[in-house]
Amino acid sequence: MSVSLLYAFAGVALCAMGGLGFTVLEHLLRKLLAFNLMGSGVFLVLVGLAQHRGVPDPVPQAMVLTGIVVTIAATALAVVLMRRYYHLSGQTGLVVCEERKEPME
Amino acid sequence: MGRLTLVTAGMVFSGVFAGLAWAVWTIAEAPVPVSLPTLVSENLQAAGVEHPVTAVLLNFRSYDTLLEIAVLVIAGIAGISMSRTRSLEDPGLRTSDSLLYALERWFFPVMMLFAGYLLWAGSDRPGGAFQAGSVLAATAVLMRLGGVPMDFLRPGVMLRLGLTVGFSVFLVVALASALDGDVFLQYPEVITKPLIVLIETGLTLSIAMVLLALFVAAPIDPAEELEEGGAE
Amino acid sequence: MTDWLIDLTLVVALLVTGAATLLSRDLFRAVVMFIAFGLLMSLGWVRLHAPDIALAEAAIGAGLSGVLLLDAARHLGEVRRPSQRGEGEESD
Amino acid sequence: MTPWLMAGLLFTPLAWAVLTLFPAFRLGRVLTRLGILAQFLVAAGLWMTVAQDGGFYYPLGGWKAPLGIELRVDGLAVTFVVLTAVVACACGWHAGDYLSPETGRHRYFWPLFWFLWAGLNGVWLGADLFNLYVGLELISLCSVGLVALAGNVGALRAAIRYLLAALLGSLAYLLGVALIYGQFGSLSLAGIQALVASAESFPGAGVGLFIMILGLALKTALFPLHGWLPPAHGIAKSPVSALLSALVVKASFYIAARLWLALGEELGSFVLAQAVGVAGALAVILGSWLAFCQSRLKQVVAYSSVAQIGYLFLLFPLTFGVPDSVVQLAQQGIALQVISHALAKAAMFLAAGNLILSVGSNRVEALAGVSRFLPFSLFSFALAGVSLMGLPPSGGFTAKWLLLQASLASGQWWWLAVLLLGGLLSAAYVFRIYRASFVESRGQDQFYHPPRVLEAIPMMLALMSLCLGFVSEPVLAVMSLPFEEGG
Amino acid sequence: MASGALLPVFALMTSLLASLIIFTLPEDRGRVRTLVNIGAALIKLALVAVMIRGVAIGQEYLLAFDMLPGVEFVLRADALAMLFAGLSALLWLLTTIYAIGYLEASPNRSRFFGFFSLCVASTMGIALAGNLFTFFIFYEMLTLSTYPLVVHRGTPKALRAGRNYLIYTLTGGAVLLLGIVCLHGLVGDLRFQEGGHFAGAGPELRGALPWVFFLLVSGLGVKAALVPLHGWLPQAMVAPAPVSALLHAVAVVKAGAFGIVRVVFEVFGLESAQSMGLLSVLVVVASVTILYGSAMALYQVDLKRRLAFSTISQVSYIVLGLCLFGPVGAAGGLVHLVNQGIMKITLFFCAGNYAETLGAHRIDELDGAGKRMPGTSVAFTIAAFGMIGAPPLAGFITKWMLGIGALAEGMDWVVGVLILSSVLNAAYFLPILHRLWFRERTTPWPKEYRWGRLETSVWLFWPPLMTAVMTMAIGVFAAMPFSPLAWVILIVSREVAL
Repeated sequence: MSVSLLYAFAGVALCAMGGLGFTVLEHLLRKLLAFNLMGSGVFLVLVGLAQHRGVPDPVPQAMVLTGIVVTIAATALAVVLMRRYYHLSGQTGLVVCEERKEPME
Repeated sequence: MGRLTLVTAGMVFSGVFAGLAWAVWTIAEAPVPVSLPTLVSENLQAAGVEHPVTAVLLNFRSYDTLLEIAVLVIAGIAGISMSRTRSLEDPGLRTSDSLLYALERWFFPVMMLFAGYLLWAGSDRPGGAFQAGSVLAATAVLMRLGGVPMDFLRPGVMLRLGLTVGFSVFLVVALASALDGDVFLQYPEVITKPLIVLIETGLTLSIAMVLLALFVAAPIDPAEELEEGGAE
Repeated sequence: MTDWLIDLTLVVALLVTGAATLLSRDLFRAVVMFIAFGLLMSLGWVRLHAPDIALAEAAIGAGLSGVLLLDAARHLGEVRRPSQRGEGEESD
Repeated sequence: MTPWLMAGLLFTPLAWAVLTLFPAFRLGRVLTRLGILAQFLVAAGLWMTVAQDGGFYYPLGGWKAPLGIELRVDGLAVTFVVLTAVVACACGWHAGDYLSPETGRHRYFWPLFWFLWAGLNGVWLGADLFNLYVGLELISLCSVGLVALAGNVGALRAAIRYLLAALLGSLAYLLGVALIYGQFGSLSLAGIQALVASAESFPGAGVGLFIMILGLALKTALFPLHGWLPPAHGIAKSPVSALLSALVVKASFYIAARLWLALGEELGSFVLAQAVGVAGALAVILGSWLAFCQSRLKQVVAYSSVAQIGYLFLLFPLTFGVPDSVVQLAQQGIALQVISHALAKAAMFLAAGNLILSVGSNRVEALAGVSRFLPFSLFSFALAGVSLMGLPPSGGFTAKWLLLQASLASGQWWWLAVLLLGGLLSAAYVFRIYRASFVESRGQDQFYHPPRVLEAIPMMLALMSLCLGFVSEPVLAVMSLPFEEGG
Repeated sequence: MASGALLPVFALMTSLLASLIIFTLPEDRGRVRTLVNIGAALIKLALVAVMIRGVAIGQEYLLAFDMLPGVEFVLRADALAMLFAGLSALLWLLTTIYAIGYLEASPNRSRFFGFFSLCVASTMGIALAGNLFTFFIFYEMLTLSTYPLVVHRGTPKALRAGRNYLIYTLTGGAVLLLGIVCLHGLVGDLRFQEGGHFAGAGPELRGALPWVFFLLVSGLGVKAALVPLHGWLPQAMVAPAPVSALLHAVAVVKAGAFGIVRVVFEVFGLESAQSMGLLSVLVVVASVTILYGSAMALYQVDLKRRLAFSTISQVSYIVLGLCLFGPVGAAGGLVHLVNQGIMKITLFFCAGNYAETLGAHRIDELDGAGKRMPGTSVAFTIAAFGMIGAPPLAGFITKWMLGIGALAEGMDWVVGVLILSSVLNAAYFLPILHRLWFRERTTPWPKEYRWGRLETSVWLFWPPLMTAVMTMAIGVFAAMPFSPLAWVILIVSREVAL
């Protein structure tokens, strides 16, 4: 067991935590936070597992860099959509408040 | 969300954790048949840059990076397509926070310098377009929170040019490299390094621009004009 | 041994901040915890011999997305009374 | 010749995406139509090249796998490239007349459309696990942006739901990639396939494969992970819905299928294969049932996608632990199903868009009298329906035939029931639409008549899906072309 | 590919093209539509006539290509195909003429005639299909193209009937498909072949084949309206009269019966089907259907419904003939394919005339119609007597052959069935005739139209008379060359090798 593997396990834990949060939490922004945690977890697994023999591996590192950029792009887009959605509907969740809505038409 | 659902989800994800941990453990025990780090260091000479991560990003696996920048540009486009189209600049936002205002004096120039350094360092040391771009973007966001006017954020030609400059440069290089019959993205050997630096510069600008555009594209004031949007 | 201690502490800190991000009742607080998490991640990347990622994580993970999410958290407060607008079918 | 074709395929869409970002909607339309023609020719050219000379690997940047990224240009991939060209052509052309140029944000349809096309081509040709991840993300973000273009609350909610589901799916996929990379140290699918074949067992990588398939199933909207699809496909503008249903969901399925066919035999298990198949069967039956219950036209079509996607996942049980001849049958059946569903569903969504445009409502009951005054739009919808029901001579029928044969030959007779029942259930929801349109309620023609182009495009797609059955044999022949050594 | 391969394709294409042209015609181009309709029908008739001549002298018309690896699309004109093709080409012409008159003023004519032609194209395909796969393609196409005809009127009743029609036929189609796939899985792609394929089938096949047979026949039995799969047929009566005529006489019901003929004769082979004990089950089903249909017809007050139940009963004569396991019986069954078609189409034309001209739908509204519409009523009477089996009309030929065939094979009880059914036929037809000719009209007609000199419109007047004349001619000239009976004997001699 090497140090890198420790991080890989931490990554696994983060994945599970993030996944749990992603499914259970209702507030969209919290879902997004959970998603980011999960993303970090996956990146840790990716690098930690690949480097568990102690040799730094530039390929997964480059992959994680790419992954981080993709994640931030997605996060930023999600924030734009969510704020727009909130702006138009006043909702912060996808299902939460639908019962409270006045009957339409 | 009922308690039952919560418990079920908790159990499911404990299971996920256990399964994944077991998988990681078994994988760590087995030998790895292919060693990419060795391959990378063997070919580093031909890659044109000394830093292996940059070599992977911009040479060995440059197609990934190209598509990744495309993802960024898409997010930017989707973001500005959602924004109120008149202007991305929101005067109502400017805070008169004295701390930020003070920061502006010395913090921003330093950050700019730092971004430039990161970009330049990328070829032989840790650093590169992503880091530089995100530092630049972060700085700009802070500047904007600090109330610095940014006219170039109008959704006009300038903004779009900024969004796509890095991507376009990358694309042109990719195409040009094939002109003399080579495969795509295969840089001519002599000018590999300048090309990579050129791409990186473009990317830095674009990354910063996209992130900034996405930051300001979100509708700012929830109180205003609720009627706007849906009905067209 | 010291290495192990450092790494263990870091990992525990990571998990704790991560959990705090998910569990904290206040949204703003959650985002702050997330920024802290990003900074710790950045340290973690240094420990994994990945300085490039560490830099990117510090700039993007902690800095940029932190600001982005903070700003969003400020505006996406509580559920507002929904507007009268219909769900909207395809409007064409 | 080949390099230029590859250039056309991979980079023209990207270049066009940048170009169309600048002009306003109308000029963007002109540009796009030019580009569409070029792309179509390029795709057809590549298809012919491959049909003549066989497939090859294309190393990008001159770096071969595992160090670099290779593209796998084989019969299956080029067939899908051509399929994409056909469907994207139709949808792009349709969108040019369908979307209103007056709405400001519609101009962004063009760059997103082109990026989507580029991403799809990337995925069909991809042979590198991480490259596929980036391609998937590209497609997802484009699709979300396109859904959100509709602009109202419902569309935003659908877009957010879609985005979250897509991101979760991609992350699961990436996690699987991490595990597989940890196990084999390589990202090239062909390389891993070769490694897997060596006698050892790789339980860890098996978990990786499982997670990847799970994530991809979420992105493909396999029952019960389908919740995000109907709102997104139902509320988006019709050309967008057509693109999403016809192509985008297929991209993630395509990756899952390629993974399974390459690694499934060694890394998968019988239980996993059957479980995926059962989920697919449930999707077929419940998806059709839900489609039958919808009151809005596009929701019917969207739920029908859920059902049709279910068929695709029968690939998993039908290719695990069975003789090669059966694998071949199942593979061909699924490929035909993908193609015919893509054509038919695109036709159906475009026709549904025309119908909605004409009657001014999304409700099924509003179609009364349509068969009298708008027979043409209805007819394209009907012909597409024939393919969805799996009735001859459509491509859906030949696909179903092959799948029936495969399930018989594999001894897994229980899928027979699913295939036959699914056909009947889809007839139920398709005929519900016709039935509504045959109701004679209004005395005179009060409908808006869309321009001829809008009506002609879905008709052509529907006819293609209908006639696919007759040319199934040559299409399948190209798909199963062997690889040219080296390349 | 010689011209021989193209003739079947042309025969298919005439109606397919006609349907496409008609679909694109605007509603008000009535003349062009009529021209296209009748022109295509005539061309098709000519093509079929050429092929019949060719087949008689032993020429081969074959088109085949692979649709899927190992699965062929085959169009082939053989004697059996020509029997059905000739019937449908002839009756299409008459029905088209009739339908033009019938729908003169009603809306949606383009749609109607488009699907009408499509329907005939499918029938032609069913006739010419050279293997079960191809047969299935056209069989399902027929289902789809008849649905719009059944729901043509768009009333809730029509829509309901359409729904039931679909439920029955699509389920039947699925079962048939399953049977075909199973058969394909067992023995591969099989072209139809005189004498069948399983004369020397080994025991391993003999275990599975009965199940396949069961699947195939129950799939086909839905369209052939074998009891208990007949439920859709009486309901489909809401369709306009020409549609009912077509459905009963040539298209749907006959497609099912024809399919059973193909399966028994040319897939399994009469002898192997018999030796596997498959036919003895079928003969019971057919007998039950004959008696049930006749009995139910007695209770119907609506004229078209009575005719519908009569169809259920009459079509099973065809099946019954096959199951008698003898050349004579088989010939009787096959010839009924034509006879029943011509007689039944006459009856439906007449029923349509009564409805269109007098507004009379129920049997008790027909009092005295013979005086008002003598031409139509004469036609109706001839056809009805034909159905009962009175010599020398068409129906007599059938019953005679069937009876002789049954006696020859020692199945005497079948003769009982035939006699009983004839009595029932008489019981439900004679009261109608009585009302037509021997009752005085006391009340005005429910809804009367007048068309100048003739008792009804020209388009409606001639077709039933022509088919009535044919009913007589078939019976009287049964021994002539190219009469249906002579043709059927040619077929049977090729199938069973006398």
